[in-house]
Amino acid sequence: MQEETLSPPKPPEKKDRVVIRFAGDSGDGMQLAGSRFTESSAAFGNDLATFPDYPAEIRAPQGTLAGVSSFQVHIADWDILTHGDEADVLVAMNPAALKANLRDVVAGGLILVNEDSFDSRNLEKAGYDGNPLTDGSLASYHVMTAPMEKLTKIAVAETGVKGRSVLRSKNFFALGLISWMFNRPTDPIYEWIDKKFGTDTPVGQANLEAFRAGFNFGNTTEEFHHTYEILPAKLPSGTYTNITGNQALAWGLVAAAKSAGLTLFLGSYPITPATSILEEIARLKHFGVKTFQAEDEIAGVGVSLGAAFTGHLAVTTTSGPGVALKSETMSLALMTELPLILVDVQRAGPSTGLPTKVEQSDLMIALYGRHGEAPVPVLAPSSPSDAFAIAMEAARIALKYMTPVILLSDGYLANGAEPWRLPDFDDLPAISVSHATEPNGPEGVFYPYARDEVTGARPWAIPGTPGLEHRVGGLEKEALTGNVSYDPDNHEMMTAARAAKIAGIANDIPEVEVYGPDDAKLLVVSWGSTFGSVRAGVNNANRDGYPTAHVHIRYLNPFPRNLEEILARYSKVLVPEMNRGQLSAVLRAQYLTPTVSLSKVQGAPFMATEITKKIVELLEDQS
Amino acid sequence: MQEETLSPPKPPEKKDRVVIRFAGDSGDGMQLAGSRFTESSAAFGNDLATFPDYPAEIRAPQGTLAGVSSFQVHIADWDILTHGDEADVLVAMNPAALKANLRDVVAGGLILVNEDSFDSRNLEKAGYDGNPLTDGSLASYHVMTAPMEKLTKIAVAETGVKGRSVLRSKNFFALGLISWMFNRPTDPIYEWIDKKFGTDTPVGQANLEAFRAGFNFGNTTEEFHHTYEILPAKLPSGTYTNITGNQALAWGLVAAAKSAGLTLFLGSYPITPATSILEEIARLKHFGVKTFQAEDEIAGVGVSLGAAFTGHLAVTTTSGPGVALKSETMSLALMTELPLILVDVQRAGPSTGLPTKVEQSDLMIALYGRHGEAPVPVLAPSSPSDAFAIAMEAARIALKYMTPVILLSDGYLANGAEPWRLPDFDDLPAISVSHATEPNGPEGVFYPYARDEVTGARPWAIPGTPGLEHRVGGLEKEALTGNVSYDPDNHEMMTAARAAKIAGIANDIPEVEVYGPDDAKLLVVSWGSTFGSVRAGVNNANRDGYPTAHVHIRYLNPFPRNLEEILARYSKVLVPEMNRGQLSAVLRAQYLTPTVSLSKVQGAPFMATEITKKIVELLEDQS
Amino acid sequence: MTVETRYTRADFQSGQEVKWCPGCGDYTILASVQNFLATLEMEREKHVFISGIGCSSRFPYYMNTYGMHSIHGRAPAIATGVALANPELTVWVITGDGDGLSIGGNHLIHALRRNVNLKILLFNNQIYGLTKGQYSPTSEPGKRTKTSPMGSLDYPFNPVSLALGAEATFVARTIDMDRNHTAEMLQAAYEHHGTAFIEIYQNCNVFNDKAFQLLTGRSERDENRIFLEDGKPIIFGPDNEMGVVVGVDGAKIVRVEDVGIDAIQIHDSSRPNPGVAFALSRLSHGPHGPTPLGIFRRIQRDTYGDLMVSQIEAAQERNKATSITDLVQQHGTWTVE
Amino acid sequence: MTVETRYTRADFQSGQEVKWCPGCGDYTILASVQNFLATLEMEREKHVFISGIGCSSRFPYYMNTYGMHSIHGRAPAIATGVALANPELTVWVITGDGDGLSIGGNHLIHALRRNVNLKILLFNNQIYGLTKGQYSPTSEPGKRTKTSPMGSLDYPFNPVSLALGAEATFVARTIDMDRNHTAEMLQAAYEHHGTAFIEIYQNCNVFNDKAFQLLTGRSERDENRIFLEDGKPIIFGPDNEMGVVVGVDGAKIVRVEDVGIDAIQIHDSSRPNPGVAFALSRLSHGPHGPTPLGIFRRIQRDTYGDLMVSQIEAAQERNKATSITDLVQQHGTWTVE
Ligand SMILES: Cc1ncc(C[n+]2csc(CCOP(=O)(O)OP(=O)(O)O)c2C)c(N)n1
Ligand SMILES: Cc1ncc(C[n+]2csc(CCOP(=O)(O)OP(=O)(O)O)c2C)c(N)n1
Ligand code: SF4
Ligand code: SF4
Ligand SMILES: [Mg+2]
Ligand SMILES: [Mg+2]
Repeated sequence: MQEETLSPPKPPEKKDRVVIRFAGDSGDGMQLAGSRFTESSAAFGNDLATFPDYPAEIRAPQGTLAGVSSFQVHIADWDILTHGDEADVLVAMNPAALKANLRDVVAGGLILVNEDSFDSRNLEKAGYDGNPLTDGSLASYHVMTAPMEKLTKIAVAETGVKGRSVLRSKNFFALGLISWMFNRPTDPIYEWIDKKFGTDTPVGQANLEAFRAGFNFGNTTEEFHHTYEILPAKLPSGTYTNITGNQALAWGLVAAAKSAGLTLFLGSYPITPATSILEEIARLKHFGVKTFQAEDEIAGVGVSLGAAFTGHLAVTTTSGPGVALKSETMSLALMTELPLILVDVQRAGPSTGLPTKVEQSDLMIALYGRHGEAPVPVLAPSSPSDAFAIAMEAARIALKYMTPVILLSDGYLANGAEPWRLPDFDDLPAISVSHATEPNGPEGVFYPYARDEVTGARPWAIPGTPGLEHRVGGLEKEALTGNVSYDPDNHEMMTAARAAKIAGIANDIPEVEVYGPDDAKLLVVSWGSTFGSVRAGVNNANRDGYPTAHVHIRYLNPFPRNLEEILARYSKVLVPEMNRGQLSAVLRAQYLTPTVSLSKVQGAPFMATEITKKIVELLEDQS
Repeated sequence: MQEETLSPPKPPEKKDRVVIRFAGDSGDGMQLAGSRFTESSAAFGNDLATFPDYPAEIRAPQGTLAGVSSFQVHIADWDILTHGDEADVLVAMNPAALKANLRDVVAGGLILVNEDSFDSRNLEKAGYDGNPLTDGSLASYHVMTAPMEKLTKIAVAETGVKGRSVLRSKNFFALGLISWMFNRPTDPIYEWIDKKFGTDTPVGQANLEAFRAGFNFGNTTEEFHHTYEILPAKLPSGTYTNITGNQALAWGLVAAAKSAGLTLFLGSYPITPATSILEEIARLKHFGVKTFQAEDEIAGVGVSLGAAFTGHLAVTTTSGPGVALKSETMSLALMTELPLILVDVQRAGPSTGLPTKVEQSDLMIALYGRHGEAPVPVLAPSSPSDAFAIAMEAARIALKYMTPVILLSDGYLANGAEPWRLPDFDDLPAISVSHATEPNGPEGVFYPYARDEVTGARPWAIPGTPGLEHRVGGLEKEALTGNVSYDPDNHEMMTAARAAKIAGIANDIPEVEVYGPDDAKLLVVSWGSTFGSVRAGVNNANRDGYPTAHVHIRYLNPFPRNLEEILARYSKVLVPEMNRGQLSAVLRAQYLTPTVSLSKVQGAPFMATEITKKIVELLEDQS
Repeated sequence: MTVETRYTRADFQSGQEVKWCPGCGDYTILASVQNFLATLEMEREKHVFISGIGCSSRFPYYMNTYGMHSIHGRAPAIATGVALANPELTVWVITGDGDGLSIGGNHLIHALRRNVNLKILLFNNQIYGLTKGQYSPTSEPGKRTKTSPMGSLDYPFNPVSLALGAEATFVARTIDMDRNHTAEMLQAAYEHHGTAFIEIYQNCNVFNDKAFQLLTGRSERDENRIFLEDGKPIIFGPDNEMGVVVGVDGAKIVRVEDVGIDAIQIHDSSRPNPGVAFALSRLSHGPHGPTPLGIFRRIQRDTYGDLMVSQIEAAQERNKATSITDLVQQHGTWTVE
Repeated sequence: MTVETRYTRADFQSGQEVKWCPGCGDYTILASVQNFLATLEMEREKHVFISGIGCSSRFPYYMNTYGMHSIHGRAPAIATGVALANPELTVWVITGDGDGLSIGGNHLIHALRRNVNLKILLFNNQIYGLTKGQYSPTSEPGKRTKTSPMGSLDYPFNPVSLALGAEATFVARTIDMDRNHTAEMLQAAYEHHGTAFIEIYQNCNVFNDKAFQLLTGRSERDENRIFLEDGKPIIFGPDNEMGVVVGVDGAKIVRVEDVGIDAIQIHDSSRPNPGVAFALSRLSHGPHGPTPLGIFRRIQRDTYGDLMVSQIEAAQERNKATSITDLVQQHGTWTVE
């Protein structure tokens, strides 16, 4: 601590939004620093959106590009939609973190560097020829450096933490410094450290001291006059929690089971980025939920199908490779007409692809990845908190229509957090389910394939119910009896009945709403986690004088019933997707709409500016 | 034998085509009777097409509808395209066979019945209340009966065949009778019996005697004056063999391997109706081929991928459920850019569906059934013999472009036979392949992901080659080096490169040819085994004054490069498919063509009349 | 016994036509199972039969109980879901040597180690019946079939050894033609709390006829059936002249008179260590000579289902805050006015 | 030996950055394998490493040989294709307890029974490392992980027992930290013609640290490592005071002085009957006490690949008509003028 440099801080610069990215080696604790910063911002009343970005699943060697881990948080005083395109502030704990993230920093942005790590060894590992801190290559940024390691060492000297562990606390140093710069409350951090480590343990004390040192370093060092203030967000009044998509999805499933009066059963096999749904639900045994970590994905969906047959609300969670493996069993679920939810938290493919990166490229396999004529409903949440509602909706449809349902989330939603204004949980949509208890045919006969006149669903008679004994299976079923039938007309009729049942769901879901001005010539259609960036991009376009409408689709099969009519209203339809145009192709096939696809396949979400740019380009193109 | 009824036969009625269906219990040997009849017709020089139709895979109880097995043959004196829509002649060995097949007999058609089987037990098993032979319900047909069992018993009395085996020969009795009616040569039958059983064995003798008895019964029984003569077909001159689709496919793969100078490797798991490809190739070990019956479909494609990595021409064969299971490994083949052919002999789905029945409903899973952006070439043969050429073409593309390829056959093609005019096997298209042997980068470096400038293919360096050691895998690859890369731009670039490679194949395949008159307003687009019925339907329409064009697509991804331009020429485009409009949807998405789908999902091929009817309907509809 | 049973065989017949080939061993097993279930007090609606694909897997269609004819190889997984969803049910898995040991091998061994409460009946006819006669993972080496015209190159599994290697708690073997023995094994499996695995030799008279001739033929069977009976010395043969000893070199067949009756192994299926059961399983590899029939192993171990229930109960005991509001509250909330 | 070897370890290093956590046991195994390969005459380009997915499965990237980092669980199948396509190659399979025993269990047991010429190294860290610490099929019951917060309910496999039950011809176990023993096992596997299966205990210091402490800790290891050495009595302990006997009740650990050295089992991995090997595998179930290390079983049986080659050769000997024209001719043709 250098007492002699003490000088009064400059008045804070007011900003209504700022995007901060913490980046360092995967061992540097950046996720922790980022999420603590997020929590204290939330406590302060800001609106926020986050985007954690891990390296490959495996721990990469320290100091390399492959090992860089980052956490971005967008904080604002108004309702925000994305985690932010470019970072206003980058905290770079080492040269690799700087190199990997520099391209995302706005010109003129602030870069806060841990100078101790810029030695020749680390520079070389990051692939730098020279030292960017000194070679002038960062001229267009505002660079500040702090000897974070040195100061952390000093700060924790008295705490009893020794050896290599000493430097573990440097993320708290960085967190302290940034907290000071952004006027964050320190109490939430202190409390968390206390709860997590206890302030009387060496580790707890070390983190506390490092945090304080960082905070004070900002406060006391002349260089760090550059502080910001972000006012509390003007979020609508209400109670909030901060939630990731996977968490919200897990809770939505639990809520759906409660609402339906069923036991939740989750059969799954771990896979990034879906695993944390299983982990979250496994913690909730006091809710009576059952989780089963299967030997593989096929068994995961298989046990769930067995549980569905036996009357539970059955779910299986996975990502792309697992969707491929579950295809055959999904087809059986479809033929046996049992309710079953498959959650696909999409990641970048094909094959193992980029397992920790985001993509929306499983739409086609969700719609068409089964042999034979095998339609299933497909739903996608638009934000982390929407995953709660979509999970409930998937359950409602599966149970009401006796059908497997695919829920397409993605890695961005799954790990990204946002403040969620809590609904009234006592007033959630009721899901009514009844297991058959009585014969439904003449003379006490039970017809397992008799269909409800409205929904087309067959009755759900579960093992243990006297008098309704019956067999289901994967061979074509005779209408009504469900017996095996090789009759040609029956097969055609049943194929049509299965298709009609799914198509009919269009009458039971909300119409889509058009956002934007009435005079818009261009319509942007999006789905899934791109909602925030697309909406922001559309807002920008409208602000800049390009009237643009936006429709966001949460139901991908069947489509909302008013979609066709809406598409027909616009001369241009832009479909931005993190794939090579999958929804775009489906819209063309279904409605013959001449869509324009905007594709991004970089394992990273859209930036709002990319959307705006394309809108402008299309609207200026008079051809 | 009733000598006293001898009377001179009436002069045979001349016909240019006839469709005969042999139907009986699955134990009755109908497939055998049908195929022997086919062979002797082929020997006689008729053109022909066949359609065997088995019951479910399992032996059903004798005499029931579920157990009915049939074999239809269409013989003609001119080039025919289908196995025939409706049967002119039905041989019904029992009441169930009559009941199951009656709907397919033309009004006024001939029904030849084994009267001995029409007892009350069998009638009841078939679900008849009365006896159709006597209750007048067959009034609109020409019904003839023969006491086939009684006469067979008598015929074989001296042969030493005993007990239940006696009646086994009754199919030969029926065959003899039909052979007489249609003036078939008897020698091919005698020869076959001799070769198969020896004429000195009891079984051989029994079959021979039963056949003679049937033939003579026709010759001698007054009632059987009704004989037909079909002149030899005016097939183009050449050497012919009679071949099923699965056989042709097997041979095409063997020929492709020979042509490429590679060892053929087939890893597979039995599944109807694909199994006989494995069985056929397993017989051909003297060709140096390797076959491997794996523990499941995933292993089947896995061993093949390993063989592909090691330099073999690798193939895996299956049907719908297996395609689903192989999806994840196909995605790996795509990422590792290795040549691998997946043959899908389609059957009726979804799930286990109708495993012995035909359908074309795997087009979507072939095109889109992989997670991520994962395009692969898809090809489909149009007839049994075309399967030979398509198999060679699939191999050429896989090897030239270093890509997995899907070959979509179907159960109708697979088991149906037709005369195949043999190509000059010494003059088959050459497939040139070279395994990399030298480094392709600077300073002796080997770049496994350097791309050929024209094809976009990467080099195929196989284990054992010194100096080219390298690793492949399912994670995204860095261009050139093939190292793992998490770089966002690289991922986008590689995704595009993989897509461009497949799209580029359009420049290396023939354009489609338009069949039909220049003034046609309507275009029919078909794919796969419907070729024959569709072409016949189109011919009928043109004959009846409805000018109609026809395009048959053998390359489903990428489409032939002139397809778009052709589609644009017609005001109406009809797409008949044995599914609910899959190709139709793809054409709409790709070209925004307002196609009309004609769908049949009955586990049975189209009839030409169904096509014609739809054409007429569309052309008469002026709306 | 003179207890009135509540059911007859007919109560377990579904009325669907049975569609196996005439003479197939599956008929015999179907009858044995139906007869056996009729002897139980257990209500009919509590039996669930889950099968995969194969001739044998058609079985559930013929049972007037709950059932699912699922997809190839996946029955143990699906049945696990059934058993965990409702512990009151008796869940039977019907599978074949192809369905259960080829494509479904993984699910089978995992069900066994987990000790889910399932009764697994594996109909071993040493062939793929439904697809018309290809060799299976239990076919003898060198077997000629259409996919192995020069003979199979595969070395077969010994299903009993495999099950024991996979930590099975109950492993038995019986044969279709011996209905009494089959009934006994069914009874024992039914009583076993945990995964019970029974290999049932089943004759496919169309594609692999007489595969079990040595064990069923009148003149051969006495020499070749080694019945394992708890507490009894393992002796066999027309005059019980043969026996089994277990020693430092595994299990061996001996003449009783050569070693004396005291040296003969006394069977005990309840040994915690599966070593002896495994040794006994190695006396035969396919029915090509003297072959043990009976219960190789039967031990108690917690079932997966019971453990699952007790964890849930413990969790519910400990944490009664089970509204979604509680969940959110514990996660942390804040309020905007 | 003074033979010049043609390679050094560096020849087998691919130059790709090794990306395991610092301190991971995988580094040690990588070094052992690279060092071992450098001692061989076999050309580098003839080694092929096929792996699935997992931390361990990253292995091929670090080997300057041919390799494929394939998909989860499928390495044994893919490697089978490699081995059958070119019998001259030495094909190594690298897998983990999740990759090889959970999702890939079926391919593993089928490779073992077929005796394909593969060297399978299963890195058993009793955890899913790559996905950040869920329990695996070898985790101890009750293990708490994020997917089993109240403890795992699964009863684990004993990989050696499972392999023996699956008809493996070569089964061994070693441990990352004992490089000499690892090298010995690699050499034996390399020499084995057929499927060689080695379970390698591997420490995951991030998610399951010290799982093998009993076998590696300075103060514990002597009491707990039971080295199996052919021709020698199976004794162990700091003073070789403990030993193993095999009898009518399986294998047991005894004090040597209690039974006398002559009663102690002499190890013989070449016994045709796997009964004793199986019994030895039951001495431990996970490294929670005295644990055998070494070769449990090593027998010769025809390999699938050799049989395949000889069938093809026999067919080619018998039928020399191998043009497509011959094929068609044999099928039968006719001519239209
Ligand atoms: C995914 C899949 N693969 C393959 C098949 C084809 N198939 C059906 S049953 C069967 C083997 C049956 O053998 P087994 O289990 O021994 O039964 P069995 O007919 O002998 O009773 C096969 C390969 C299928 N239906 N599904
Ligand atoms: C089809 C599929 N399912 C799941 C995953 C996720 N996954 C990757 S590795 C792994 C488990 C790895 O455990 P193990 O084989 O023991 O390897 P370790 O990391 O412990 O070395 C899982 C579940 C995947 N990549 N692919
Ligand atoms: S094929 Fe064999 S197993 Fe199948 S029903 Fe017929 S006899 Fe039985
Ligand atoms: S997670 Fe465990 S197994 Fe994986 S690299 Fe790290 S220490 Fe090794
Ligand atoms: Mg079988
Ligand atoms: Mg592991």
